[in-house]
Amino acid sequence: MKIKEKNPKLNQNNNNPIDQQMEQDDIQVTSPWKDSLRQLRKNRFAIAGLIIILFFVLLAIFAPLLTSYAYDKTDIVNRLQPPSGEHWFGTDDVGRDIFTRIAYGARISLQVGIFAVSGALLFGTILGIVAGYYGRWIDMVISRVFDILLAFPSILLAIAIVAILGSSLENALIAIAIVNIPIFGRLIRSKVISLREEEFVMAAKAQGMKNGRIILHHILPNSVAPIIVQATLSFGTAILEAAALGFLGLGAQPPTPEWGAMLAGSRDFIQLAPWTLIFPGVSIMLVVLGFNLIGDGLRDALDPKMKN
Amino acid sequence: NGGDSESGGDTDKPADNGSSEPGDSGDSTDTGDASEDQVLIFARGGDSESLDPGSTTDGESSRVTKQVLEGLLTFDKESFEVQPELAHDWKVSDDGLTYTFYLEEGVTFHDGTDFNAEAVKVNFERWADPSHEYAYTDDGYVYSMYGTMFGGFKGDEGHVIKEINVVNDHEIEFVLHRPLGFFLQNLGMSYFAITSPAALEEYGARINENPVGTGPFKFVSWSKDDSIILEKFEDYRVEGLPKLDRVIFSVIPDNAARLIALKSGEIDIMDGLNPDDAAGVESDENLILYERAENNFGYVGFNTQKEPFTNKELRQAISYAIDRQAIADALYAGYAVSAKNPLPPSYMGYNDNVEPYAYDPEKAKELLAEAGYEDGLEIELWTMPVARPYMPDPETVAVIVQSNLADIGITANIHREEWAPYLEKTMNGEHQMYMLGWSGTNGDPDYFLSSLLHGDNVGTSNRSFYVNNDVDELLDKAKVAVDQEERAQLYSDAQELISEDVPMIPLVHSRPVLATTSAVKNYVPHPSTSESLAEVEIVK
Amino acid sequence: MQRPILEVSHLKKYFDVRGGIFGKKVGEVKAVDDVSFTVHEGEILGIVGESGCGKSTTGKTILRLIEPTEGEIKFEGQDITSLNYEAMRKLRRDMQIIFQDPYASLNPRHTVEKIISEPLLIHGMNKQERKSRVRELLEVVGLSSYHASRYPHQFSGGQRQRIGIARALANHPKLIICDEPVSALDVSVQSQILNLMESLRDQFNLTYVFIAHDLSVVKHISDRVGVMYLGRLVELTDKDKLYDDPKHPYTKALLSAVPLPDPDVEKERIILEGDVPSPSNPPTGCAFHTRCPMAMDICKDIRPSFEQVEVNHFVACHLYSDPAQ
Amino acid sequence: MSDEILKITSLQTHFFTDQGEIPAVDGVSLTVHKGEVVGIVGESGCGKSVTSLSIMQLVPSPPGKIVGGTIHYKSENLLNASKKRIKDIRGNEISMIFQEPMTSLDPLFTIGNQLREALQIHKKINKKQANQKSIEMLKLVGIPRAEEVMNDYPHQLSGGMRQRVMIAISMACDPEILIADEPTTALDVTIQAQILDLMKKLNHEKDTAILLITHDLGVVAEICDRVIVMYAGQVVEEGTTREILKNPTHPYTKGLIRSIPKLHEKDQKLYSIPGTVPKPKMGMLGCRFKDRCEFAHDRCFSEAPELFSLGNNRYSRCFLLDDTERKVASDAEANTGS
Amino acid sequence: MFAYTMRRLFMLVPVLIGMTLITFSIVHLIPGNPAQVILGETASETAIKNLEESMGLNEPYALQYTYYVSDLLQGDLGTSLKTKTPISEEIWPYIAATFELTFFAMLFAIIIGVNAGIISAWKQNSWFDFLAMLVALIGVSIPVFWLALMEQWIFAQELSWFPSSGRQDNRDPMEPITYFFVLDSILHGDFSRTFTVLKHLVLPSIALGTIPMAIIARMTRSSMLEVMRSDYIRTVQAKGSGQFLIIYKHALKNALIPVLTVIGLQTGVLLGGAILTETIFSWPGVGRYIYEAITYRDYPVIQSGILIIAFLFVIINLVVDLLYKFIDPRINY
Ligand SMILES: Nc1ncnc2c1ncn2[C@@H]1O[C@H](COP(=O)(O)OP(=O)(O)OP(=O)(O)O)[C@@H](O)[C@H]1O
Ligand SMILES: Nc1ncnc2c1ncn2[C@@H]1O[C@H](COP(=O)(O)OP(=O)(O)OP(=O)(O)O)[C@@H](O)[C@H]1O
Ligand SMILES: [Mg+2]
Ligand SMILES: [Mg+2]
Repeated sequence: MKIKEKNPKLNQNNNNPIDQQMEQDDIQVTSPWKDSLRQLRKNRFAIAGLIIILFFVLLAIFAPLLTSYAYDKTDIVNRLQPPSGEHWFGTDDVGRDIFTRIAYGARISLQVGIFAVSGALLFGTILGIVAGYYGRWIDMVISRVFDILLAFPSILLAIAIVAILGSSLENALIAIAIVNIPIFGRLIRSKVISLREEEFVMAAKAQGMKNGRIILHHILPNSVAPIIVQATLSFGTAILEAAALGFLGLGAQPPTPEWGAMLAGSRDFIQLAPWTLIFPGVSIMLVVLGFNLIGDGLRDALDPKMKN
Repeated sequence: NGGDSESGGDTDKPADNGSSEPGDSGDSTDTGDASEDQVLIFARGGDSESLDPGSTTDGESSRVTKQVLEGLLTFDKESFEVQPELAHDWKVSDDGLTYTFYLEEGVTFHDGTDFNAEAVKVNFERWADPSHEYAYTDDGYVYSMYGTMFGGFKGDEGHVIKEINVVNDHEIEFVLHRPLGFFLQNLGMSYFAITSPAALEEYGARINENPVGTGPFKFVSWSKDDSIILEKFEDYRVEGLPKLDRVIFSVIPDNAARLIALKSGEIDIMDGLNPDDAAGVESDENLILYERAENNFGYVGFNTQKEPFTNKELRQAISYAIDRQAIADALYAGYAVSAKNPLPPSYMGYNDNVEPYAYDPEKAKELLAEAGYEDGLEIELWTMPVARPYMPDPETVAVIVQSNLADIGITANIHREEWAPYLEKTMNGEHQMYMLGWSGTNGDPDYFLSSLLHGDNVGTSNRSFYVNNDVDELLDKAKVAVDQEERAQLYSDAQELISEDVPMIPLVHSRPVLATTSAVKNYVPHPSTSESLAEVEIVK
Repeated sequence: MQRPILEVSHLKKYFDVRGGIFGKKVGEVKAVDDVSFTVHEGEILGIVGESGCGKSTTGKTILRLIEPTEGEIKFEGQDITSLNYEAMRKLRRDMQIIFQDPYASLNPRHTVEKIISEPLLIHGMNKQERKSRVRELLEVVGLSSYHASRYPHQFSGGQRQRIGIARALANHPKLIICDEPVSALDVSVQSQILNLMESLRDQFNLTYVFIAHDLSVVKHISDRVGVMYLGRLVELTDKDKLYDDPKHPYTKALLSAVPLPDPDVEKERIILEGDVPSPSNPPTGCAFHTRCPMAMDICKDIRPSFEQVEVNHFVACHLYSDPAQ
Repeated sequence: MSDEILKITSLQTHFFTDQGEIPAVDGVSLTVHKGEVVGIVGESGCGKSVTSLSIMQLVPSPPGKIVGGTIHYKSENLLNASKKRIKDIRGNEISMIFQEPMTSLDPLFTIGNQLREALQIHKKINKKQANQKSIEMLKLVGIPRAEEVMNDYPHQLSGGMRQRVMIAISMACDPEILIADEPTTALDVTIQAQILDLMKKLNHEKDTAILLITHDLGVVAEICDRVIVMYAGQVVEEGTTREILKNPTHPYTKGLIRSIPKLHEKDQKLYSIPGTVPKPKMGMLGCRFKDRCEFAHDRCFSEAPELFSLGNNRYSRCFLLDDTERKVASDAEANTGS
Repeated sequence: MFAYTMRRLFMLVPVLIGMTLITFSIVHLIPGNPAQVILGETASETAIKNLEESMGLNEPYALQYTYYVSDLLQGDLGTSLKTKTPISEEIWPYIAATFELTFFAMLFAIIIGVNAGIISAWKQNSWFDFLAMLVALIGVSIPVFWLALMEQWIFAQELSWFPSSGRQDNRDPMEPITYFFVLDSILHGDFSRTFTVLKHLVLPSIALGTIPMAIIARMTRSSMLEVMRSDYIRTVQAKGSGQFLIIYKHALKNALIPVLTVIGLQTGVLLGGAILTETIFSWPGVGRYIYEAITYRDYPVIQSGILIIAFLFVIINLVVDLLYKFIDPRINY
């Protein structure tokens, strides 16, 4: 056997040693997002959560096709019917079909989640970024406001806000959004503050990047992971809070088939017709569980360090 | 609080040990087979506001004060017929301006002081005169029921009581400015029960937590939102009463929980039974179901001074379109009667001859066409956000009314307001069609008819803005008439006119149901929701 | 020597320490305390010192990534401490920085392409131009153009540092502050980067301020070396002078403490007692007197000035101060 | 050297991760004699820490698992020992200190508490005695004000002090072997000098064998008697310190030494090994250094070299040292010169 | 420690001011005339006028706010419109009831949550871990009020294991001393009564404590797992200590710090959840006090009730913060 003069795979230029290892290992380009997605797909809990949510989304979308009843059509003769082929989930105290109401209620709950969370997200993000990036007195002011809002148990603050605005689904939504603003705001603020000190942000600054660009291209994309996770989890809490307000009579008003309000309306029939309570309760629980499962999965996939 | 223990006398020591020791039950009851445990737990949905009856309009309060304090008069066990209480007799002058009451003798308050005419006078003056030393105006006390029932307060133009004269210790005279047809009726109300002047002196504004009266039970303690404990007043003026040693009024807000507690024997009486549970109670041999006589009505009203409901035919048409029976069934599980007059049937002067607007969509459509709305119309139906005794689920009623109207081609858009703005705005006449109701207090028809439909009350309690001079005249006459039969006729006539005009569609009179365990004997529910428990006993 | 490109005089950076009931300022960390030096065009000035002595703060303050508390920084004769935000931003094209941690200094969510092309945006280059410039830069630092579409996490430490260097080079800077660019790298990779940096300097006539704590590395790459201790420069001179004839006792101790991978070298080791004092509470007088084997009475009270004791050899030590003074 | 107290033979520790099985330590053998200081050097990720953790059986599991080999402490195979026995040995006969003095002490307990704990676990002594002994230990590792430091919390101490405390803890029970995993990497040079000095002193005074893990050949030169060079999970060269540094045989070792900037030599262009350290993975074919090796030839790509003994306890994992190829190798070396 | 406490207290001031501003606004932003609502649909106009005046609703807001704050500082929480009793006089039994309930709910949550978390972390990936975390996930997803209703239905009605409502035996109420009934019954020396009171506590505590329990369990687990991976735990292991010492001495104490934060925050959730739970279980606590006040529009009570709960929450978090310093010597500002 003869020794070769030089290893043929070696680049002669010492300054330009192309990394053999890299080329062999992973030619395919994976972005951090794709990696996370792949991670997520492997998470069985998250998949279960997705399936649950998908189920309710479909239920909400196709509600009119799935049932021949109207959610507010009363039918006194057939009140408090137990579940049967006719009424899958039975009927309530004025004879409305509970399955129909659950299906339409899914629309409400999902809307609550979407609007309350996106509202909170929007304002929370703006406030959080402003506070975190610019610091000083503006941070002082915003942080104190957050402190104050967070000093109230959220449901209580929501109650207070609804008391001011009047009880309705819209106002409950607004209240829940407001209650959630400081949660997002704080999260983003702390994320921004820690990112502001990161070397790559320093580097961007050293490159001569403008503040706006640094926020949009460096700070925001790197805060997105915890925000997404929090948003998913907040979906669940928002739905729970809306249901609680509905239950207290401060949220959606009858005959709106909001699940919490349905529970409140059926409270007296717990002995007589438990199904009027079981189905809406289980629905709330499942939707919230779904979002929590996805949120947990996302947390593991997106932000393993944030696990808690 | 020295008063409590002094009069406690020979039997029960307060609180814990009394009920469980067998020895001391001997003299408290004479019913041989009564169990030794004469403690009654009465559970209800909400706590009392105040135990000073005059300063509140709250039913949960009078329920309790009824046991502790007594008035000059009271009502019959089952109706609003006036009966003697602290006044064993009375006399009315022919002009209806002077009432003389002869008081029971030898009656003492729970604090040991004597009950006498002076005490009565002090109480009435306290209610009438905001500057009275016991009026506690600065502490937020308002005797609104007095104002409503006696035409205002001292110095007001409408105030009917001119003066109160103590004839002697046991005789008192009320002189009126003008006759008041339901003066005696008013005195039967539990709101006008007599508190010990000594206690007013002692407790001041805290009298609302320390009621001292002459009733069968005396007050022991009150844990807010939890329980009020009363115990037997040994020196009660009626021999052999009360039969119970203790009464505990417990608060269990949730209807279902309350029923569970009743079934498990944690409580003895529950008020506010869900009508749907009535059937279950009836079939349970350990429980007894009671119904209260109807004393209210819920209605759908029109703003008769606002288009389109200035049109009588339209109002009539709508009246035919509404299925009252469905509402009674849906919301009251049948424990309600459909209404045709703005007055409960048990009331004096109730006109049973009024022809009801029976459910008849066809006729409704005809009338609608006559009124010029053959193509239908679109209206706003205001509904209130809170449950009331006369309408436990206003939204559902609204939904039913809405679908009834839709059947005859009227599109009703349900409009919701918060409770406070709702009351304000309907008072200002911003509404078209609205829902509300009325509950009786003194059992007099005037309280219903005048408040709701007298032209003078437009802009306040007459939210239908109904003005019919003939009706007003009849009501005015009836108000001052002293002869009850004459009054009855006048009210009856008024109802004919009202029914023709349809300023409001009476929907139902509810008959609230309640339940006790079968051990509870001699319990008779009263339509006013407050009944004396003096004769109740527990027999296991 | 060529003309000075960077002149730092009496640079100070104090960080406030807040505390107490009202969050008032209760003290300050004197991270950089009166540092002066000059860097000439095309030279490499090394700065060494122990952890926390203020090397990075000095580097960042020069770029005004941290605002200096006091002092003057002249870049090409222009005092930059008074420039406004916008002017400073423009100027940063000419002054760049490379960080110690190749993992933290690249945005994990951007592709290499985006990372390197971002500074080019300032030039208003179009997409095509930017793309080809990125390729060019990648070749320059020894990577291939196909790496452009990858993300930082797909590279090894050495490669990431190359990306960081490419980014710094993007706008043809004149001065690069290198804040421990090789400290996080393995020996075999470290030498690759050092070689790369040297050749880039020659290629583009760059000027480096090269911060490191490894004396051998600094020695290898620098023309002149400054030694920092507790926020102050204690010695600054040509490399050879410093390593062959250190004057300051701290420099001597530092040099003797470096373990050499050569079993034959028998050094006389000076092992310093104790720890580096905290910069929030530096000793009076000469900051080093607490650990100095040659401390004199005067050292406790009087802070030695930073003086030229030989040609181009600056030392802050009473041992060398003019006895006349 | 006298008796062997630690003998590892073909140790294999693998990690079972999402990305597959990683043979972090792949057939490592080494021996430590009584009172000897042995160094393990190698670049980041080559398996130094995993080797040391394997000895202590502290490899995080899952995902890590020792899948093969033996670890003999004196005459006992630790891999077969009971859990109880392992606990008895840990900290008592074999103790370990870690790279990060900042995080290696429990922040919530005082120094005294943590020192006493080590003593109380193994020695049947009461608290007072433990206290006494702890203070003694602190003094031994050169901590001034030892009594006061006993009541301090870790965050109140500097990095160097903490590392001294760590050493005090690990030496408290007079172990036979001290495994030190990069004990000075996080420290400044002047502090590092102090710590190395201390370790030398302890080695002399207590005759404790030290297995020192580092990536700094300077540190090795300073303190070690013998050196083991690791590359990608394997031992590539072994010998006395002097021989390894003066006369490296494996191309990797050679490259490594040449790529270090020298403080005391006139500067010249640095040598650099191209490429990066490969991450260990299963089924690697041939020599692990082949891709970066100047001398790689066909055999290196198809066949994995074994550890060739060069006599005198000197080993090297390169075909060039296979007797049959010796000659060619020396030729090649002569050609490159340096 | 003192300076730290003072500083924390000082930092509370703006929060407290903000809180009073919010509670003050509640009354003044609510639509409708409070007087009208209080007196209801049968009220006469004069009655409404009188009430308005006596409530001082005609003054400018700024003035009303200063009155409000100065009253608060004097311990005057206003007077309940419903009972006409000064709130400060009648609120103690409610606070005590809520305290007792939240205490037991938290006790339940902490005991079960922390231990489940520890075991889950210890036996990571075991069936226990899987099950516990599944239960915890469901636990955080359950609406409190629904859980309460279901408990009531199953355990009170169908099985009759526990009473469905109230704090003690209705038939035989005791003379309150502190209004903490467990304590009172012990003070009375009547242990059978203690048992009854505890029995009444079971269902509401579980309903209220389930969410915090689930969150604490999850937090404990992940915190434990993280701590178990830390360098100092490895050090302890290298010393040769046993698993028990490692987990319960070193790991738990370190893991407790984030758990403590969660406990503090969850107390707020708990206090908020009380409004639902107390209503369902007829628990005469602040939550129900507020709920009743909402239906009655008893503004001073709504105001003060919310303020008191927020205040309790803030105080509890302050205590948690101070506890940190107790546990963690590093905290030093
Ligand atoms: N933002 C800051 N706030 C307060 N103190 C700071 C800040 N940044 C740095 N310091 C302090 O200033 C001193 C100098 O820090 P600097 O980072 O410049 O040191 P360094 O020499 O770069 O150290 P290393 O070798 O560890 O990187 C340190 O004591 C550090 O704690
Ligand atoms: N917990 C783990 N999970 C998966 N792989 C691991 C784990 N710990 C170590 N490894 C792998 O084992 C290999 C060897 O790691 P080890 O920590 O022993 O390296 P090292 O030589 O100590 O490096 P350094 O100098 O950086 O400390 C690494 O390539 C790493 O990928
Ligand atoms: Mg630095
Ligand atoms: Mg290692």
